[in-house]
Amino acid sequence: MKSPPMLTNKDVRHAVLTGFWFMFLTFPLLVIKVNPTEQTVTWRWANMLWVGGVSAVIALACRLVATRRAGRAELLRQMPAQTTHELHPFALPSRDRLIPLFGVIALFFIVFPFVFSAYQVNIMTTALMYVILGLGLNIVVGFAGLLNLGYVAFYAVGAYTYGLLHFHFGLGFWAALPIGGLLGALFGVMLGFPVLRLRGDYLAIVTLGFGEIIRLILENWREFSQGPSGIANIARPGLFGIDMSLEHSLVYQYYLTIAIALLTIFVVNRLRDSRIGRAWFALREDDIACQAMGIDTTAAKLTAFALGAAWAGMAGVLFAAKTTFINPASFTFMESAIILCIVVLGGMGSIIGVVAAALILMLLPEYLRAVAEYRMLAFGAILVVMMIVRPRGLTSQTRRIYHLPH
Amino acid sequence: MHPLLTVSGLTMDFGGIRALDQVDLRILPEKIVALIGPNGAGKTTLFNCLTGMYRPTGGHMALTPPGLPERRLHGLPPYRITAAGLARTFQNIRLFPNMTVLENVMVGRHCRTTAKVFGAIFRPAATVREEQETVDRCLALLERIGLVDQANEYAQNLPYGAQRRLEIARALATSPKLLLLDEPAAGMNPQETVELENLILSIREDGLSILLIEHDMKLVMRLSDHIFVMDYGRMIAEGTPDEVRRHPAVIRAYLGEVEADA
Amino acid sequence: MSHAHFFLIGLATLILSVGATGTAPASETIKIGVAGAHSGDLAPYGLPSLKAVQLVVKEINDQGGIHGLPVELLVEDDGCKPELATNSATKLVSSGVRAVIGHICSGATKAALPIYHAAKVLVISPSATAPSLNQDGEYPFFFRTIATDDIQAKTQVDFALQTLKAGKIAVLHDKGDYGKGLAEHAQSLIEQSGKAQMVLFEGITPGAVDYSAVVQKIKRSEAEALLFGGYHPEASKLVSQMRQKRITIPLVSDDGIKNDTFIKLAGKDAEGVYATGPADVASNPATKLYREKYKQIEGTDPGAFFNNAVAAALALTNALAKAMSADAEAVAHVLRTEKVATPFGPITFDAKGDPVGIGFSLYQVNNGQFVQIR
Amino acid sequence: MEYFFELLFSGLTRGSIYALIALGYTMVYGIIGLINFAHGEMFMIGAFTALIASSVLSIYHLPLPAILVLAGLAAAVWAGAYGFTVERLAYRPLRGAPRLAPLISAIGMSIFLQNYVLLAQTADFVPFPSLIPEFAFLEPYSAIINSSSLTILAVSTLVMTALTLLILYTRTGKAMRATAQDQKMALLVGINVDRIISFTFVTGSALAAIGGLLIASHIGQINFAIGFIAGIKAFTAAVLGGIGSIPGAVLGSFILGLTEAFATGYISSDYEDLFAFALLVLILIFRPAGLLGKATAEKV
Repeated sequence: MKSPPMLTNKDVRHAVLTGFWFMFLTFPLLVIKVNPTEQTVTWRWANMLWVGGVSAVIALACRLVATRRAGRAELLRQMPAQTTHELHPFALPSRDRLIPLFGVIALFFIVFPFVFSAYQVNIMTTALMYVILGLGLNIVVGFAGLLNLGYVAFYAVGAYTYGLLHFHFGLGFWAALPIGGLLGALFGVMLGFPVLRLRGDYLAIVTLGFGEIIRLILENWREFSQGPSGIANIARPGLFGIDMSLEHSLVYQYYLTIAIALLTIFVVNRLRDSRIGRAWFALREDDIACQAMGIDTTAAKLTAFALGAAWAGMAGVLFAAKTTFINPASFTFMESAIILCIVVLGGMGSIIGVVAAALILMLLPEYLRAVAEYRMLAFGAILVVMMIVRPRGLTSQTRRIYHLPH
Repeated sequence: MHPLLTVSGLTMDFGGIRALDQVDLRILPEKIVALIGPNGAGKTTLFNCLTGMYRPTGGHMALTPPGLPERRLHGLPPYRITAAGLARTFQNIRLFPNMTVLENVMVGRHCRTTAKVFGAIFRPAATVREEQETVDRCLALLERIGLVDQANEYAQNLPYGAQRRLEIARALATSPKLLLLDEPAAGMNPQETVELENLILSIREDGLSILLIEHDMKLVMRLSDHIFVMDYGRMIAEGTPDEVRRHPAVIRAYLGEVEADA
Repeated sequence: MSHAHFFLIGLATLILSVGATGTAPASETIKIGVAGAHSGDLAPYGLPSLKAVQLVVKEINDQGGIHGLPVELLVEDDGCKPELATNSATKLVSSGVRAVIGHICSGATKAALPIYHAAKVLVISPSATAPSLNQDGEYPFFFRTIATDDIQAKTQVDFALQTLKAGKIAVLHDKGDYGKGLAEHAQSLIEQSGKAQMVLFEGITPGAVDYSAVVQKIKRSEAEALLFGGYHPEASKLVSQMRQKRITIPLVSDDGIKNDTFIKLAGKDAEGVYATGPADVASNPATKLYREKYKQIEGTDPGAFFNNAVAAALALTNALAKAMSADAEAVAHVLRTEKVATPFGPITFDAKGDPVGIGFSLYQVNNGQFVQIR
Repeated sequence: MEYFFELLFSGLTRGSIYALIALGYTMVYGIIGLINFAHGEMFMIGAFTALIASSVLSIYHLPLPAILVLAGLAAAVWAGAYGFTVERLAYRPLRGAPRLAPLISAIGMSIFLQNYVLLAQTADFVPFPSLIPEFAFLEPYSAIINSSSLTILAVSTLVMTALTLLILYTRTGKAMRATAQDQKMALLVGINVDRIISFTFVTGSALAAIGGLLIASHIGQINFAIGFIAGIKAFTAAVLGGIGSIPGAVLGSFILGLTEAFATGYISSDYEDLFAFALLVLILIFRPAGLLGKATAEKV
């Protein structure tokens, strides 16, 4: 065993330089504050010292971690090869070892509404809706490898389906849920057709454009969608016509969302391990080889778009029922970006990773309320750091293990 | 005997460059046929046309499996050509690196199975049976290429030679009538080459024809029933290994114009 | 124990600890929620309100609170998004607030109201102007310290027709909740009047880098006056580009631009611009007091809806004190029956919850200041 | 007819604004194939730096041209520094990572920088002084074009030409092209790839900052969110023209700007963005690699 790695003079010098660099970098924006009309300037030198100090310390800490890690890697190299497994700290263990843990988590989610306030339940319901959205987008991006930056469009389609059907025809939640899913799928195919030939980033920007187009239509076509003033008084989901207090209704919605999230997990899991799931993965991995293996890539892409969009449509119906009011402001590009972050952060194609990422990303801003005004700043920084630390996402993706006859 | 594959007048232009010029090709059932020629002769382009990756500028292609009617191939998309019975491997291995070895082969069964979204979600008895059959067949194929123990490994973690074999297994999973191999022995050591040779011979035993592009001349001469030679996008010679070896055009193409001028 | 267990347990801990942050210990304070956009691109309209409420509450607490109980503010950011607003509302309700000042946007307010209503929490919005919020009397505990769109639009249209005598009017809006609502009311009023022709009705895109195309369109429409529904950033860009193109027709806009930021942004182009706003408040002692305080702390003039939020905070705290109870019905009764001194002068509320005493007047920018002209 | 020309110039102004930002997008994409979502923030940071610099300088009563030049310099230097730092912190550690990881990192960076400026400066809109002097010779045409539009138009043309020349004829340009084609090969032939990528980020950010100064001066106000909105449009323009292509970015920007102007002028500004995105979708359907992008047949 070697002695623990020490910081050298060089590291310290590097840290000091980093500190100075950030002092320079943040000088105009953090130190000077001007009032252009009154021509006054405020100098906030204290900020500069803070920035310099903090960035130097962070730089030093990063160096320390790096040296440590280098040391550990060296140590591992000297050990027998089989321990390399340890290099993937989040690699999932086999299923039977996870069962007790899943039991604990299940219990947690079941008793949650009885332990925590209505607000906590509400937040958790929102987070679970993002689990559904994340898993839906995971079909498109994670499984089939089709980068979609306009996923929120299908979410909007679902929400407005319920909103409008309720408004005009008084249709209930349960009738709207499948219709929302179907319409979502239909729009998925509508988007899918023109973009079949596009690859990678071109696909990304066209889907982004599609998302914006849907939002703009909702915003401007007043006769159809009531424009920015939105649709109000949408009914919450019913339960055999029982009259519920708001509190009970929220709890009911919570369990309902859990049920739909579980259904989503079940379906997405089955899809992944099916003939179609394999075709999507093949498409993602290598579309040329995929074609050569006799897979109709057009059909595979359209199915992915349709199924992914169907979940978004259903999540949209849930959303409309939950907020009871919808307007186009809820369906901006940022929303698509957040859902995409969930998929990538979770590890493309990994179901458990996406579930975990959705919960973390949605609960994180709530958690960060302690630092109130800094929370979006922290959110951005955390996204960057997470990607640097785990560029492949929280979990390495897991493919189905088949039992071999031996 | 009616040929399995008939190609006539196949032409492929890229912009102003003619990569294939009136190529004719006939492959009989249960034969190993080699396609040789200097680099840039158009061999891989021909493969890409045959499998539908490129859309040929002109010409005809047809597949006639024994006892079945003729099937026109030109103008079909790649997946339909594969479904018709043509499977291929790639010169620069194109496996699905983040899928397991077994799944790679299972993808090959796609065009011979039918489960749809409904089947995937609800798993009716028919789908379960189909899946089981797929797994069994694919494991058998892996057994054959000696990779059954690595079935649950990720394809990207396999050594090079095993990746080449896996590509062949994946192509075989599509139940082809004709297998196209693009430089299957490239980068293999002598031991691996011998194994490959046995594999190819055993595939012919199963009643398939094989068309291979290969630069290892010894291997080609040993294996092939028939050889086609290409140069500058044209078919310059064909015949048995012996005939081709002595063909003046082949000698000229391989040794260059220098000797011809001298 | 494997790393995976660590990971999943860490996740569970995270969730649990999030749960824990919400349950604050009970203490002897009067809790009032403040909800609105405090981040994102609508923050400029939410933050001044928050500051206003904080100023008022600080003063009350300095004087010993309400009947000896200090007022505690619970601040919730809804980003003007309906879905976040419902979360904020549930959070405020479950932390036991007596009343809420907010939300800022009509859409967010609309989404949050059912939740407050179910919990019988009284709501006073300083800036939600959509008439539809309280039209059917569904929410007896909803109040606002701002006049509704229809009243404001009427003031604008009357002015354009009677004072400006415009025969052709162009109406623009910023496609937002507030601006478009206002513009639509103006549209129907112009059509009803039959005195003028509406030559243009369009939405401009907020944040766009250039408005010269729509400015050319205004010019071509030969409008004699332009009504704009929206906020100061778009209004200032619009008026600057109009003046650059030598279009001199009067611009009549709304409360969303009647603030100092508009004048700063538009500079000399702001001169002569009309805007509707609550009847003159500049001389009112309450206005002066709080604006001065704000300026001392922030160094700048307060932004949009500041006075409205001060009024909301004053009205609410006054009612809480006089009702001798935090019961929503008792507080609502006081709000409806007793006048309270605010930056707008003494106000009270009608049965629907709209303010009585906050009417709209017309202002014009004159030498870098909004001056009441009517 | 006059109306047509008015709209034409309006479209050209918008187009040249988009072009100044789109050039940076296309440069970065051309080199490392990354949609740099934080690029719009460089534009915003540049504008804020210019505002701060010009305000400080105007206290010392410097003449307007001197302020313009110095503020422009400060904006370019600091935005360049931000570009450099962002690449080092958020993108360089992710080279070789799965394709989407840098994209998420970029989105995170964009959120971070916006909120950083919001907290460090203000959430509200701030007036931006008109630093571009009024040209007397434009007075007769003031209904059609003004000096800031003309300046933006001229600068974007100039920058495009300079960049094209840089890439075609200089050593750095050659190294950039080599890096774009194949990073490993470029490294093998002795190109300092890290330095080339840093150079690209610094140049792109500095350009965006100059754009920020000019555009802010044109519209007269800024806040922390302007980069994001303009960035999305500029990115759309870059893709429209064929991302990675310098003339493509400019062409795409002008097409987008003109489409928006004419859609507003002849139809309705309600739908200007709708037309812009619909045009994008249409063009990409018929030319999947954009107008000037090379449709590379994938090698099998």
